[in-house]
Amino acid sequence: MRQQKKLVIDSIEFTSRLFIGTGKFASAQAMADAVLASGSELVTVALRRVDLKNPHDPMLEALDFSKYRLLPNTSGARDAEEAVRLAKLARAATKTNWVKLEVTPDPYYLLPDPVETLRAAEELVKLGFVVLPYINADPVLAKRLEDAGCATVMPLAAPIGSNRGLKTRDQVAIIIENAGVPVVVDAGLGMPSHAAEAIELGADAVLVNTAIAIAEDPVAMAEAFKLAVIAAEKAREAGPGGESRLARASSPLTGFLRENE
Amino acid sequence: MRQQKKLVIDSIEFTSRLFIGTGKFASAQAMADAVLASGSELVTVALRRVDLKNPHDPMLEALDFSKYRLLPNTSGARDAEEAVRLAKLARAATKTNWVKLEVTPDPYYLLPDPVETLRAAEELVKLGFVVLPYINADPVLAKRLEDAGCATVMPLAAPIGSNRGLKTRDQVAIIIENAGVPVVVDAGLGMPSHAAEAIELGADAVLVNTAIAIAEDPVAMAEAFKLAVIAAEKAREAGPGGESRLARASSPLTGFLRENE
Amino acid sequence: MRQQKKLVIDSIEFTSRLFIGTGKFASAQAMADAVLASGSELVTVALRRVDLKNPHDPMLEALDFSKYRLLPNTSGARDAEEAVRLAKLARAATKTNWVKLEVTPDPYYLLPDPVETLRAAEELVKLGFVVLPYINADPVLAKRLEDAGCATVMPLAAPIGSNRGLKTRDQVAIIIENAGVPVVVDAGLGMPSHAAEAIELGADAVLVNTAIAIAEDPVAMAEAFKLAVIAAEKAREAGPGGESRLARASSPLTGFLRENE
Amino acid sequence: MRQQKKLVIDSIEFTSRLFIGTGKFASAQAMADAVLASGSELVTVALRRVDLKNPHDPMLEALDFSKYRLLPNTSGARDAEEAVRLAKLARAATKTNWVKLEVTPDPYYLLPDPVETLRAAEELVKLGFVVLPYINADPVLAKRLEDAGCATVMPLAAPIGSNRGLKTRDQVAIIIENAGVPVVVDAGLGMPSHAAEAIELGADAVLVNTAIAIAEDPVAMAEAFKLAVIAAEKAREAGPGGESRLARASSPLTGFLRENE
Amino acid sequence: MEIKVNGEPRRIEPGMTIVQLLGELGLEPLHLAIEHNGDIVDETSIAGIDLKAGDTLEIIRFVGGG
Amino acid sequence: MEIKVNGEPRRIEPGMTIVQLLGELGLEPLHLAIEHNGDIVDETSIAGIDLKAGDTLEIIRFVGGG
Amino acid sequence: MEIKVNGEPRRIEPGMTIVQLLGELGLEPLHLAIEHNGDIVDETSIAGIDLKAGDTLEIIRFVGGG
Amino acid sequence: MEIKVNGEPRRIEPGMTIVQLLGELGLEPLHLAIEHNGDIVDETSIAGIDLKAGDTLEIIRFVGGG
Repeated sequence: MRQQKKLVIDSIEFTSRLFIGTGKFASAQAMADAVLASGSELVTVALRRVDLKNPHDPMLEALDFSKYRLLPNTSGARDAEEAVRLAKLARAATKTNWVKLEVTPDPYYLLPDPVETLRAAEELVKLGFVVLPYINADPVLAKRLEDAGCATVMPLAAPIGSNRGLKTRDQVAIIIENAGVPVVVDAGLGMPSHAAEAIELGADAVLVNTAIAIAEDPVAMAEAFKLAVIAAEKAREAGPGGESRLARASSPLTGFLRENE
Repeated sequence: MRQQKKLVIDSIEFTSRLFIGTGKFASAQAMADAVLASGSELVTVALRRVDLKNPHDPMLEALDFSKYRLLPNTSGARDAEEAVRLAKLARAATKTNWVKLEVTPDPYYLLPDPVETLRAAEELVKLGFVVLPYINADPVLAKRLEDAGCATVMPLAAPIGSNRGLKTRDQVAIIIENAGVPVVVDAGLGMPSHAAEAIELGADAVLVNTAIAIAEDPVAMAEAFKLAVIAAEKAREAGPGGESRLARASSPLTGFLRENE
Repeated sequence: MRQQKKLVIDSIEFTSRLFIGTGKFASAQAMADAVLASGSELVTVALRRVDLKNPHDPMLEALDFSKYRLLPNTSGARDAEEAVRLAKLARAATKTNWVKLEVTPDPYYLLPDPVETLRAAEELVKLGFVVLPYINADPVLAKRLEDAGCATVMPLAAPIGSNRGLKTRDQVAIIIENAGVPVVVDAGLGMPSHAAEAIELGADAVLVNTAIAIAEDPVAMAEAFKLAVIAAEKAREAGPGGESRLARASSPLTGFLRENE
Repeated sequence: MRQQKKLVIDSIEFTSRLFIGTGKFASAQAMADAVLASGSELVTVALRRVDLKNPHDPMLEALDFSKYRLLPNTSGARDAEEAVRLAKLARAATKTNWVKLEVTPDPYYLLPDPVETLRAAEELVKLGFVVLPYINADPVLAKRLEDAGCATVMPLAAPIGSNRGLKTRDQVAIIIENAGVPVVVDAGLGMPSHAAEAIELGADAVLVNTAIAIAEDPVAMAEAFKLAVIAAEKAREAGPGGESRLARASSPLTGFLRENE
Repeated sequence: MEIKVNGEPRRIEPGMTIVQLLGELGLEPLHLAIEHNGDIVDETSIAGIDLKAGDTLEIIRFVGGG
Repeated sequence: MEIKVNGEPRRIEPGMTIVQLLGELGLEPLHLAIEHNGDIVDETSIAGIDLKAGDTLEIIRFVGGG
Repeated sequence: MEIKVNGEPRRIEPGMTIVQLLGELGLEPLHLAIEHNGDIVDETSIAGIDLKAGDTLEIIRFVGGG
Repeated sequence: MEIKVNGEPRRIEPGMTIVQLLGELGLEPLHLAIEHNGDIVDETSIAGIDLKAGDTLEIIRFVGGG
């Protein structure tokens, strides 16, 4: 496991290894409270047309942008051109050149397109964006995106919002082993133990949205993920003892029992 | 999942759902520091003959017994008679009538004997002990021990000290579903994500020793388990949203992209 | 893995490592056809009161008893006494002293009681029965039943009829490693790959009922399990090469590609 | 699961759903015997320079090409251009326009490059090849290759030669659900139960090489895989009954036991 | 007189034997297990047993099971 | 004259600027992305742009997303 | 006279008590479990017990364990 | 004159054809792939090709592979 004490993306250092998505919350306030409870320093956002009949924007009022770095995504893009267009709009709306690159042509599983994602990444890097691509757990694609200048790779654990956990464990382990940029496990992490497993495996961070947003108590769930990620980071830095097939006694053998027989 | 807000064993309430074993630490001080860091209120101990040539006992000095409830085990017992004898010695040495009942005839995997464990449990309950039996993940045995008056059941996740994780998940889930006493998952939990998985599944507590004791930094590992257990407890109380097979979009569909085409 | 070329129970040699349960078929004929297709030499049966208003017995006519050894079970027994009574009735009705010992007090998961099962086994062995006990995947209990004179042990893969597969893999592997009698994996094997996994792991045989009985085409499913069990037996005897973490090229490196560069 | 009775690739119908790789056998004869035993109708081959000092070719003599369709691979190619060059050489040497497209820049895990694979596939389809691409378990890439005119998709179960089994189960299930061309699970299937699992899941075929080639008895292992694949195909066509969480009794409840109490 | 057969009361002729009852019921002793007042009746002894008022009989057969 | 704003036709005063339109719509340019006939309009240049008949405007903001 | 302590033979003064022996061994009864000829000796009764030749003593303490 | 065959320099008779070279090497064209200066040589055209100094030949066959 790479011993990386600090998480640094594009020379920005993050204390928290938990990134939060802001979609699907019951209210802007619930979202803001959960984000605060998560201790996250990076939140993802999406783009949408202003509703001219109701231009009021509760999100802007709810979230204290001085506390968080925004990571706008290109959700909805089905090819590289759409992704680049969305990235430009995102930059104009959020005033950041960071972008979570999502190219997901399939509407049922919302899985990413590796070819369009690489094409868009190359273009966006040229345009000066800091690109964080959402990808399938594909070690070779991850390496190519790194070589193309992406700031991280974000392999999926399971389909977006499925809460199924780290179903791609073997492939993610290879990505981590080869990566020269931070690996952020994204999508499908449904419980704190899932997030902890990813970090224990060596992931640099995790991104969670649905599991927190649809919980009955999003604030409590956000705290839960926060603690689990810290726990896993501590554990991997504590030098785990590793597995064994046989038992290893945790108590001394109590010899006197049978000696007098 | 049973919504049990508080963990109560024999009318003693515990704030922490993490129990710690004190074996295999490099030193008594390392053990004491790790126990403190774990936030645990219950520590297990074993019995051994006093070494007459060197009667000094570092453990007594290291650990502040006002902070922790002792849970002596019957480690080394190979049948019910040996277990009962050890339990009596344990009570005399520790001044507590609580006992972690272990009957493990097999020296390689240290797995418990269900029949001897039940026999010993019935005898010890008669003798006024508060019995916490270590068992295989056997739902019917768990129920019988509960009926015999045991204060908890402690099914194993994997062989003692193996750090393999919750390999008995399906059976433990049934034990939890049926149990009328607290279920403490014991043995084999090697990383914080393993402990979190057990608590998320509905276990009332977990007992960890080897994973902490053999870590390069036991104190950090103890903190890691502490946080993971708290995280999992928060998560299950937060009302998780459950898994889905298909994706659930976490961003709004960005319709405007294609509308003007 | 123990290299056991032949499966021998109570000095009876079996060619097929697949045992079939005869319950839950749509008709006696469907059952008989499936049993024939399975190639099994051992079929389990249960006991029931004769219906005095309709004493006709289709099963007797459908199945050619010269082809199969009967293994009556004690299904329905909730303690040792009931199991022994059923075993005696079974012996009288089937004219065999073999019995599949089932003691399952829990009506929801039909899981076996380890203590009652051992008590009944000891009694039945005294009474001259050849005892094949259905048990939880408990290595120590398996050893005690072997020591009590049981002819096999039959650990469960998952709850009866659940079709969930070998959920107890780690524990079954230990049972196989320690066993001096044949290990028959029983209950919960839902697909041929599950049965193959158990045999590959080293199990001496598998017992399947529900997966075949409730399939749309029981005969085809019976053939499927037959082939899968033979496949797994062949594979483990073929000396598998074992797993590796890294890839092992299956084609020669085509060096000429870049030599002329 | 798609009910596909017959496996047809490029209008060629295959009776066997098992494809065999011919690499890494101890001898050409051992290879030929194993291929014969496997019942396979399609064997993969690689390319190599003729050794001018020893032009003798044992493989040609060992294998009866009238029995098998050859599927030459582009093993060793690190980008699309190399793959296309190898495909042309393969066509000239084997007189078939079928090609197993492999583009694997990473020498440790031999994992495929999705972008170069698609580029090469598009070019090879233009050149009149029947393209069977080896890919990571990436549902969107699989769909794009299908749209590009590939005859199949061949997602990996685990790294080539690792014998680790179907580690990509969730992703492969999605590929199968979406695919309009046959899905051949390739790489990493180490035991018959692994191959059976893939076919039961709905895969149209599996390709196996290392597990057979490095077994102590390759012929027996080939037979084992042959039977397991047939078993799994029969099972999925037999209409499996599906899993349940609770038990489903396979014996009638023996009511008389307690009626007279 | 009245006995109990498989949990149901049944009137039979005084002095009837188990074998006769089975015949009346159209049952072949082979492949059956018979419990008379809680004791298994084996094939050899069955002939000699008469039924008395209040006797309890269980007539069991095997059926499909797992 | 008529233009298209977020996909909807809209009549505006001839010579109206984007900034004026935003004002009429009650929108603060900050935190908005504006696409004028397919080109992003940045804050510096927005002031100088007049609207012409048939122009297409997209007014985008960011919202919650994952 | 000779007794056995923790499996080792040991010569002691005739009439020595368990408490005296513990003192000689430098042991504090608190936190110890003492088994005298197979029976647990509790704190209250310990004072009254004399040692006889051939007695067996087990002096046990708790240590780290899981 | 000298050409390169499978990466190795080789002296051959001026005017030798590929077919003649294969004969000299004891190779049957069938089941071989031949690349002449980077271009595949198919069976029909092979007869007409003469070798020139500095030519590069790749003679490939298929072997066991996965």
